[in-house]
Amino acid sequence: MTSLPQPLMTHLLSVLIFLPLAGAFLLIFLPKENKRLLRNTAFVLTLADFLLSLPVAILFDGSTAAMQFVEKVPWIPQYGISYHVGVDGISLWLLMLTTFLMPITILSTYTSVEKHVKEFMIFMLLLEVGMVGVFLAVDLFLFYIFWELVLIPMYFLIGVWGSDRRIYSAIKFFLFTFAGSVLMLVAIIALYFHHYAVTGVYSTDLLAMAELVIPVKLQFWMFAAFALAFAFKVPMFPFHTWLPDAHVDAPTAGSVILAAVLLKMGTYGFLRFAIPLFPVAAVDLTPLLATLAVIGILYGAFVAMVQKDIKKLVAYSSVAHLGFVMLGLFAFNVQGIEGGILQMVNHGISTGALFLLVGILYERRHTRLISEYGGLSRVVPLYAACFMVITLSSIGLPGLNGFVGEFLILVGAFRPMRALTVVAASGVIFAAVYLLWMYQRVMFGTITNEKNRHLPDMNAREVAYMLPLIVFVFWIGVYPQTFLRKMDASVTALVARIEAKRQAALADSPPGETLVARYFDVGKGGADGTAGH
Amino acid sequence: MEPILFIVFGAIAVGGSIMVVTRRHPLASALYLILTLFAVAALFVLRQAHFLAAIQVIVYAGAVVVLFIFVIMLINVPESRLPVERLTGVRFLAVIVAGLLILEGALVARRFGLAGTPAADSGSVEAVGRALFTDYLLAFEVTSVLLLAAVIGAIALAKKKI
Amino acid sequence: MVGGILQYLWLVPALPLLGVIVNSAIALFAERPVLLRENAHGEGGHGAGDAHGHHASPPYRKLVAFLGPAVVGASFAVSVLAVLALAARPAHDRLFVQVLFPWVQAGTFQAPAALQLDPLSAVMILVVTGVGFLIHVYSVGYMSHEKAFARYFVYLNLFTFAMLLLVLGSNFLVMFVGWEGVGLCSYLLIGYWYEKKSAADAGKKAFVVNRVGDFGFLVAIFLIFWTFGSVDYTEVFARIPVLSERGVLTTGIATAITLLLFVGATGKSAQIPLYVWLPDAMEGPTPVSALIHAATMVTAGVYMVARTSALYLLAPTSMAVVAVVGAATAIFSATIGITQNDIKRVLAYSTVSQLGYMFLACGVGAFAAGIFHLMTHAFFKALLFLGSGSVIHALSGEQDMRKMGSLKKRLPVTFTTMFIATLAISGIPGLSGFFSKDEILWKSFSSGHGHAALWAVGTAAAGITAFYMFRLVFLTFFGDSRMDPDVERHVHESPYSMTVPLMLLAVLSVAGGWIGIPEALGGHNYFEAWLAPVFGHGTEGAAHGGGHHSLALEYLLMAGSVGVALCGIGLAWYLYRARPGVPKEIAGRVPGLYDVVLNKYYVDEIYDAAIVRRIVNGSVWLWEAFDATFIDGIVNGVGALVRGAGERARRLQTGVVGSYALSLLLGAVIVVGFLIWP
Amino acid sequence: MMEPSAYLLLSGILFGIGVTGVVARKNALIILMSVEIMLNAVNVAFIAIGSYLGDVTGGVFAFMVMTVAAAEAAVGLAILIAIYRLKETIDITELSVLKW
Repeated sequence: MTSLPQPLMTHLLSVLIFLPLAGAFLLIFLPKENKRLLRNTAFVLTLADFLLSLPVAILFDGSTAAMQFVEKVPWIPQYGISYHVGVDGISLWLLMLTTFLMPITILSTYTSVEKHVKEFMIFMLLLEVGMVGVFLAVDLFLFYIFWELVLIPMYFLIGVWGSDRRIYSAIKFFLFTFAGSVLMLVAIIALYFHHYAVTGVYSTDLLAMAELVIPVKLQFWMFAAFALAFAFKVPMFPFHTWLPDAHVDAPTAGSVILAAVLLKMGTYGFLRFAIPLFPVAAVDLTPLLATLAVIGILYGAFVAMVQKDIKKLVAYSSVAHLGFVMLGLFAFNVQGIEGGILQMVNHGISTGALFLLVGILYERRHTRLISEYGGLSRVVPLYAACFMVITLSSIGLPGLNGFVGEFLILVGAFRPMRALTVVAASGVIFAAVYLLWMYQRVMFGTITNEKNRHLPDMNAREVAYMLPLIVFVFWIGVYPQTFLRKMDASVTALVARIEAKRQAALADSPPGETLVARYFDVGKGGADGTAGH
Repeated sequence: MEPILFIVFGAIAVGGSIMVVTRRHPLASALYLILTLFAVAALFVLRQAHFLAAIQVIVYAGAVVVLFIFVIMLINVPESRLPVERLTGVRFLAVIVAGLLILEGALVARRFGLAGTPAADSGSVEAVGRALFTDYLLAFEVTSVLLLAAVIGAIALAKKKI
Repeated sequence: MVGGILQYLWLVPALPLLGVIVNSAIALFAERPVLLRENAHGEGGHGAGDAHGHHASPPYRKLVAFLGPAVVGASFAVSVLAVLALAARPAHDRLFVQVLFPWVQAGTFQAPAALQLDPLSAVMILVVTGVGFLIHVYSVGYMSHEKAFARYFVYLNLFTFAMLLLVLGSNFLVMFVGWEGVGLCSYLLIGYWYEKKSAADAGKKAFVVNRVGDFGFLVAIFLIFWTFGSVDYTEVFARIPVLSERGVLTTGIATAITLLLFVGATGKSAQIPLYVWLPDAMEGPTPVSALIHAATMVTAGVYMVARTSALYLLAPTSMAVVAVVGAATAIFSATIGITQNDIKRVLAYSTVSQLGYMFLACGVGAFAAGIFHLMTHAFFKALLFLGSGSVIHALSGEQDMRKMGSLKKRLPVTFTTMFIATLAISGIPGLSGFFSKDEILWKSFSSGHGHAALWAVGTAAAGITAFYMFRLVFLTFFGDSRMDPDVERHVHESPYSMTVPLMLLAVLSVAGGWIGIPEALGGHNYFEAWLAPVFGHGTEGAAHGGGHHSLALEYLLMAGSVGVALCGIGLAWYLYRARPGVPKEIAGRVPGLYDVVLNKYYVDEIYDAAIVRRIVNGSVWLWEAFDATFIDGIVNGVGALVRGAGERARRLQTGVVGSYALSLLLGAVIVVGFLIWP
Repeated sequence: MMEPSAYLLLSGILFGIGVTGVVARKNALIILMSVEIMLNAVNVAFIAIGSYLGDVTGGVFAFMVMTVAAAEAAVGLAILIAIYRLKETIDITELSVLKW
């Protein structure tokens, strides 16, 4: 593997990001009518991107916490903005998840997307550029650009190829995420000027920011802005209503990518930017955010239980799963964070697979209502088996991938937040309830609806794109070492850095200082505004 | 001597302009406008701005008001179709506000008592000419361009069919 | 050579796994096309029950029929050799740990996939593989005309694999994997005939209630990890003395851990309050009930309590809780057993009651007695279930005892084997049931944690057990035939593949008890000695309890329990043999009580109303009221607000030129006013 | 000698009258004339201040104002003629196509 041609090796990450862009450009020139050619080209491109990302995973050195495959080129020097990309333990597996899922999703659209195939494929490729970029960007400015870039193709994917209320959902999706990210932009700019104020050098580079000492009061507001932006995206409890609408009205491929990767940008954002840059505020706000996460877990589970539409059910289950991930991240110990990262990948695989399966049903019966189905297990046994494996992985059955992630999160979160974790652990029960109840109403029982009697079972293509997912479900479940070992160094370094920076920042403030006093100058007489810098 | 002349011409100017504003027929207003302009020119003379007084009379009163009258004749709106103007609510409000503005003008005037010495030749031809062609040359040229634009604009607008 | 076999310990769980893989391959590639063809020409319509059409069994079924049981048999053989190898070692170092690969590792948390063989797990793997093998053989006959034959054996092998993982795991996490694995298999097997809505519901109910228990177990694992810093048994138990001195491990934490573990145990072993799923689990095929809901899975809870006996001994309160819950469940489910008419439901409640006994034993510190009863119970309860299976098989699906009778002559082998098992369960001296149950009753009286009341409840429950077991036998085998004519014509003794396991189990039910005859009756309790190293530490209260109680008292109590059993049998004989009319009379005289007991004290209905309905309605409210109206209301509200503001702002642009001039003027006046104001 | 503030007062009054004309009248012609009055008021102020400060810029500015006034009047009247030809009226209240 190391014998890759030298130029490719040094610019591997940039190739990963911009190959789909080149592909999209290439697609423009292909004839519109020849759908097969368009689909195959898109598939080949995304497959190539995946194959190119394999060396990144294989050659990734798990022992150091530093960024690897780094490329840093000054982009807008006068403002200190540089094109700085790199991958480390935290972003490695999310990158692999993205490149892994893209070919599968494209393969799943061979029969489901018939109109405007060219535009569809172009938007999918643009989506991949954005996603890969977000996970690899180390420069805040670059990160923000990719963060916003992802919105546009997704908006069109939902808006054009969606079903019934697609315009409303597309706009709602766009506005929700955009509103959050605008706040984040303000925080980035504030950070940018604060960096200048402290070091006299303009820079938006994350590594430079990491060493920055930010006064506690300022940290609070910046963290709040970042957290809000990512909370919209995760989505955390109060800001989640866009997710079910977006999922229900998105085409299968769209909702697979939306669930599997786009949601992880939120949690990844927390882990990469919000927590390391503002550790004091992050730790102080943990009770609030952890409670919201746990509410999200239970709320997602309860509401999923009463859904009539499978996709909405899976959407609410994503809210629950990501509630777990957030809980893991805010445990601030190695188990919790590694569990969180692993759960991000697991959720990507199991929920992505769930949506693909629902897509298969939708292609055959053009309805997502549970009441329309029943007794499918007899008609489509192979499909039922796949559905069972994925449902169990989503429930978190030990031996499959969901369990490892969830267990590590709960173990990690147990020490700092004992009561919250117990409540979160009860979410495990409800996960089983709503998923099995749905599985039973769809698969078991006798065939009530005549249209279900002669549904064709999964064809070769469908098996082709479901199999890799099932292989990973078992691989992560039985031998998660391959994944956990690559994260160790980065996560331990992150935890240590958070603790160190937090101690340093709190060195001056009197012990036992209440949060309010620390952040809102209550009783300190200090007249300066909280956001003054 | 000067205060008396100032009051006389001031009164003429104010009276003239009130008449301009209140007359129903535009031609009457135009004539009163000429009267006001002459009064103002007199005031200029009082302040030794002879060049400007001359310009006022020739350009302003001579050309602009004549243009007005010319247009009034052109449009020749018959007596009956002149808009009937009654002092409705909005207009009354407008007059009040204008009065308020006058009051403010007075306040400003009273407050900024300038103690400057009256220099004799500030408005003479020679002084204005020198200033115009040295410090304000650019402004002078720009106004010429402005006038050119105005000419073209007026022709383009008023022409029947191009 | 004998010692070397231990290295192949991993074969014990691996063999069933191999079976799962091969059988599922067969199921997917051989059985699916057959099923699909049948669906295609609509032949698949008839019920999935014990359809009688004997298809010409295609070749793949013979392979599966051989492979399924063979794999478990081989695993049994390896287990026997491994146990012998273990026995060859001196008593104190009978512990063999085999680490396979590092499974979950994050920071300080280490949980390798590792197996551990010690006397306790030795007993368990022998029971699981032994009884499991017999039930696999039995299933070949019982399920012969089922269409989804391969799928059944995939699940059964998967269950055996998960159960072996549970008992062989060397840390709590591997045990948890097995724990949930068996939960999954019971869900799959109960819902095997998924076309029956009741079966699918029962499966789901079983999985969810188990999951509630697993929640408790999970939290216990967290607590264990953060107190002991590891989840490995040996490490955890080794650190108990050190940590308790340093005050890290207070009785409070020990109680919390043990109670949470017990929550897990009640979920899995169907104790109050989480027993509701077991009676419904009878929807599954009978061999499944025998294997899972009698012999192996339900005993996982007892095994777990026994495994963590060291922790329980630190927390007397939780020991008391275990004992009380055990006794209460024993008596409570025994009373329900009296009125049930479905043969399998009676056995289900009997299982719940017997499990109550095992927990009673553990609760009073007699862990060895508990495991002993677990073993003997596995034998005779599996036999009872398989016997009832062959009865149902003979009556082509009829399960209601009121439509049976006079089967003594027609099903001789089934009758004799079931009769032996009934004698054993009723605690008739000489048979295995007597020794194990009596040991428990004695220890519940004499041991340090024991109490006379517990003994009394236990003995009463024993009496009731004897009563309903003999009621079952009399109703099924004796008296005149109450069968429907066409069913009666088909009654036939089950094929050898079913009766041979019955006979073997009968032998085990009788002989099983002989290895644990207490000193009081002149025997040497090999079983207790075998388990001593595992429970060696501090079972001062239970092991040699007889010391400060006179031998005479032990005989007295023994006589008492046998007497009570005989009364039960006599009462059953009187009511159901001598005067069959009397039971209806009694039921008639006290209808209220009868109905309540018949309907299982309406526990299911109460759970449903109190918990399930409330959660569902709450979630509907959460979704419609909160999500759709509240949050979306805000979101759409913001949109509406912006549009409204735009609407009003539009009016400012009046279009009348005059108003523009006026607003201009107003602006000027305000600005000038502002300037001259200060 | 007259106080400059007197001139400023006069200028203010003239300006006020001009504004009233613009705002209160419906006849477009009268409005244009009122605008002229306002411009004259400004000129008075310029000249007065200019002469008192002995600064010729007052004069220059007045001169500029006049040219602008001339241009403005010309264009204004041209527009008025165009409107008149189109709408047969010079009453600004009827020129309200934009009215909502």
